[in-house]
Amino acid sequence: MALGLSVIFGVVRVVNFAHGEMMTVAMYLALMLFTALKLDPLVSLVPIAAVLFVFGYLLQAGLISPFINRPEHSQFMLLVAVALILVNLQLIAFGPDAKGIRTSYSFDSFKLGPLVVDAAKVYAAGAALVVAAALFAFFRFTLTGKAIRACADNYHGALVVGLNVRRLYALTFGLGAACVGAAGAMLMAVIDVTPAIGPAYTLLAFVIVITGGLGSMPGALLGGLLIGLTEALGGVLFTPSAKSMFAFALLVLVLLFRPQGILGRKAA
Amino acid sequence: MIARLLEGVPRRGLVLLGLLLAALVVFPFFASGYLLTVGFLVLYFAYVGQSWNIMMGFAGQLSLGHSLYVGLGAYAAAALYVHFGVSPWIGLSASIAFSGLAGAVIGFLAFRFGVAGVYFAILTIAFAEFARIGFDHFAWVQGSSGFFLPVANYATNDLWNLRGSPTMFYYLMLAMSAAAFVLCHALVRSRMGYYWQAIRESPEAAEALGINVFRYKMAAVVISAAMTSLAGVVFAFYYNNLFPEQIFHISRSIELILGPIIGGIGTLVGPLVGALLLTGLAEGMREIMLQLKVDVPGVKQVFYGLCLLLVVMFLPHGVWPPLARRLGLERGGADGAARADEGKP
Amino acid sequence: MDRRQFNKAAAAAGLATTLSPAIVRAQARRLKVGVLLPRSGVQAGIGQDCHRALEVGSRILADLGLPGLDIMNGDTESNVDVGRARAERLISEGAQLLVGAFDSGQTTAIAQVAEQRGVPLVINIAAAPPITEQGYKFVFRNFPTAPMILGDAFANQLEVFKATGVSPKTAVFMHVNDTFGVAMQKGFSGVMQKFPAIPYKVVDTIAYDPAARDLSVEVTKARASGAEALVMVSRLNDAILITRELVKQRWAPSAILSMGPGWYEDQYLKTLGKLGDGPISFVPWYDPNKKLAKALEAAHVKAHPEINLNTNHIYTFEALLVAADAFKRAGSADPKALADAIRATNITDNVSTGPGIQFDAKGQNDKLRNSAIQNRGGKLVVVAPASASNAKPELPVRAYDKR
Amino acid sequence: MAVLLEVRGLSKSFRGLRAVQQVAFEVPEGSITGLIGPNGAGKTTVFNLVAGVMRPDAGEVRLGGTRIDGWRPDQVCAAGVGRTFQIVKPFAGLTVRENVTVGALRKSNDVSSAQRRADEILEKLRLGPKRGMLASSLTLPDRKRLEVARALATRPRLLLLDEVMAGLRPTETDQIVAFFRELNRAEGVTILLIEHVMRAVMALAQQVVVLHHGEVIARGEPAAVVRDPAVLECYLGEETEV
Repeated sequence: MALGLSVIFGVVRVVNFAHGEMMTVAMYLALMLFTALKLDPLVSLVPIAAVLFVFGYLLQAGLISPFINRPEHSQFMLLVAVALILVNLQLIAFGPDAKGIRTSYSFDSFKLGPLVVDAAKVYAAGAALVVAAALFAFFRFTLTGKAIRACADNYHGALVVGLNVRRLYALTFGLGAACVGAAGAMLMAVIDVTPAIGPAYTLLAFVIVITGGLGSMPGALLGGLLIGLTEALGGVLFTPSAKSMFAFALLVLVLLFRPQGILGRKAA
Repeated sequence: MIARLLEGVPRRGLVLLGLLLAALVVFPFFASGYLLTVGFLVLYFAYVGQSWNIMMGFAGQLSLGHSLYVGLGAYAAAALYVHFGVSPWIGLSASIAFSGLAGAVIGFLAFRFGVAGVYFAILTIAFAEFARIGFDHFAWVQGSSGFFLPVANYATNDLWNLRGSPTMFYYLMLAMSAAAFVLCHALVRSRMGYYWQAIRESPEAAEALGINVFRYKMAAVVISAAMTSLAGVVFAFYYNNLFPEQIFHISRSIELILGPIIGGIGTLVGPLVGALLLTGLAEGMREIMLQLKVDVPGVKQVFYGLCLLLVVMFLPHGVWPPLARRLGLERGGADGAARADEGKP
Repeated sequence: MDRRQFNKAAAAAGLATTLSPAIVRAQARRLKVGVLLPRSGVQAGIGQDCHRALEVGSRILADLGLPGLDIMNGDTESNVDVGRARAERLISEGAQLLVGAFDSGQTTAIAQVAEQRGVPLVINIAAAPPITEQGYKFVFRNFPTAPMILGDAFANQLEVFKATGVSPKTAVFMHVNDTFGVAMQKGFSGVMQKFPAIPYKVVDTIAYDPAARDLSVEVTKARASGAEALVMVSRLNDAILITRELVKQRWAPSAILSMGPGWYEDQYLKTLGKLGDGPISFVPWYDPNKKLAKALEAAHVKAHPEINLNTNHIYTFEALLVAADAFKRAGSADPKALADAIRATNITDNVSTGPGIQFDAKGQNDKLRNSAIQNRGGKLVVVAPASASNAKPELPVRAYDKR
Repeated sequence: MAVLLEVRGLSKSFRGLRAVQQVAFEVPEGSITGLIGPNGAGKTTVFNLVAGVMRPDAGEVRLGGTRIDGWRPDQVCAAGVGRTFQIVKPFAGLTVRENVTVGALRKSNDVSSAQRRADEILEKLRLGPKRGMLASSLTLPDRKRLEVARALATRPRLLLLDEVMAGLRPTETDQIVAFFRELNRAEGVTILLIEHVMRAVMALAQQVVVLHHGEVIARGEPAAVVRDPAVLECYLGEETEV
């Protein structure tokens, strides 16, 4: 999830405020595939990622691309509008009630000494690692991946050497959306979905990505881990309801002392 | 003083402004309670939009956490009133102090450590969220169970304690919006206003011209925060209940900046136009849905979202600049985006 | 005296005292009721659930021979500003009475409009005590406040412990940190002192974020306290999350006692299946033995076979019942007369648990009782108070891996 | 002649790359001094060090005897240093007049007198007719002139000009050279300019400092410096505009 945001921001430099909403779309897709075809969310994440890829590609190519060179607040507005539309379309289509699915391993857990580890989460984490690895390989080893990284480094330079930046951006946004799609599907194995949960996840993804370093993929993973740990520790040591405060505190600290994130590269 | 304020404002603009003000003043005499409520909302959003605009429109600092200042202002005045019976007019100094201080802290941290652009925006969100969760655990103001102000009768308008009818609140908000408008007008044409705009356009060049960028950015944040907190005071005494979940929520921050963005960032009239359009649009949508007998929750918001989308796509500078051009008001002062290409060779 | 007789008597009384010819005309008219519910936004789920009661309810009111209600819908979008504007709009469109609005914040905003415009507001659901402490004259609440819910919860717990012979010595109290959760938490220890017979001691109190996505830490902490029983104040999503954690962490407390929503809701039962059995909820509920309750349940099941009749439906329906009954007695839609009639309400043949609907001077129905309901086999049974129950409680909760 | 700007032992590295090393030179009060050198020689870095945009790793900068190294840019400006940017940075959303007014406010009591001052300067730089235009709609030569006007509006004692003549047509160059000469003569403004257009440097500067690889390789009168073998060598293969 955070990975998707990282990819999108790192390259396209558009802050995707509709991120959480896109994720709920993916969650509903997973739900539909599960109820209709009994497809396990960890399996359905492949087609869902593909669908979200197309969605993201079209969103970027059709809507966002004229905004690339506009100021941030303009992009922000656009995505807020997109988010509003998505949430309420979901409300109309699926109703407001929380919907969940039960897989065979929903209630499994592994015992590791004193620790009880949630099976669904382990599988989801595994899937997340696979997705992350695939993404990493894509950016590192394929020609398109390299071209995208070139765009991220230098927009005008990329234009000059004749890269089709618009197409690459759309591709990137699609990829980011695909990550979100995969994340949504995985999450479906762990929690229930309602149309209104999107914004909380957008915010969480922001916190994670910025902590780890915008545009850095290992950073997104590290950020996720760190935020998870901070929240858990904050919850154990103080009152659990205030645990997100610790996540925000961490974010503030990171922003102040290392604005580019823990693993982010220094902005030129 | 007045003459200087009016200087350079085109006649037509003045006439139109006068008409608008007159219309707003007589509005309650013709409006039903419903329209009055809507009118109050318009003015409320125009006011907070104007306040936010100082930071974003003039000084170019994107804040996505302005609900922080609304909330702090609301809680400070309300708590003083409930716990000590302090009149909101005195309490608002505490509101201004707290919000200004919060703004100063955020500004200081951000500008000292060079947090800018998107990062700054996210920092402001982080602080607002921080406050939301913090206030959820702040027992003196009842935490998340909500802070209720005693509701007195509505027969008398007690301006001193801000207890009274919606009409009173409407005029209060009108006065505040008008004051904010005049203040912003004066600010933008002052030395500070020029400096802010210079910083917005290019901080490096501004520095090279001897502008202490840090100090002026701080001023923008503090002034904006303090002004916003006043809206919080009114909010508290108008609704008489405060919930951290609502008042500090990021959706409220977004709500309050939609107006100026739609209306036209960096313009004086933009926040008002934006608030008018958005509130009108929202209410109009409901009306249309009602007429069409569509009772599906969510449809209205979808259309609302679509309208927003169209505006940002086709009017990148907001509604006001092209509208001003149409009305022949381009040179409306030093404010911003719409400027005629007069004197072109 | 049954409902019909009662109403006749009431109408006759009204006629006798006022002797106004307008009444006859008024009887033929219908009352315009503006219903404000959060049907979109974050509370959309509950708002729409309440909404279900409107259609079913109207038919039952007609069967009771009460005057018809023209329902005007207003969506508060889970937002105070919108709630207030909608209330004003409904009134300007001619709403003669308001019903709403589930959320305490929105309800407070609407209550002010109602009070100021002199239009009665019958609150369906909202538990924050201050709402009826403001000296309002047009605001009525047929829903228990947080302290009332607590008091009954302890009383019913005693009944349950006695009936089952299970009496846990320790408990951990987990609550959601939102308006309702905190109100309950604050009242908890104070009210508990009034019930010295409660066998358990609270060994730890854990508050958690309403928007929490993961409650494993909280449940781990609760489990580590070593308590026998789990006392909960939660919402739906977190109730599901916590149950899942209980299963995963293989911890079955001897009793799961919930003093709020979540644990009995359809989604909970549907999502968790047999794992959802066992918890007892202490909530405003209905008396399954009452005649009107049976009628409402039957009508509801017919209209929404997949959804259990619940608090949302019952109290939204009762708000309509109060409105129609008062309208009939007042004989006119004059707001003052309506408000007076509501204040004089005395409906004994109702749905909710307790002696019936009456309002005190503050506009609060202080006679309401709560029930204890238990999840059994995917269904809900009422286990306490004994006078309004249809089953015996069963404790301890069965271990999750033995189901 | 008194020394207005004195640079001594100035050094600055970027991630190990030594951009400026032990640079020393003096700019006499009332003079016009040229700072030349091939691309990447460190000229703009020297400017940024003087103007306070960057903090030197070592060395000192004195203005009229006062150390100003390490000061913030706005403080340096307040001390009397005006500068232009090689890559122009106009306030794009403001009009030409407002751009200059921002600078003029530095030494004006109120906005209207600043505006009057701005108008005067714009007239001199032949931007008067364009003062109502948005800075973003100006052509590049006009933007360069706007940079100069803005810097001048702060009433500097020392004006740092960073390639303001690049891209100008020869007639335009002559005009602006005349303008600077007049400015220097009539108002006594000291000028330090970075310039590639050698014709302008030869015409304007009384002394020239040549930088190469971050080091000063020659100093002196323009005519002498261009004959210096070291200078000729470093310019070999470079695009010279002599």
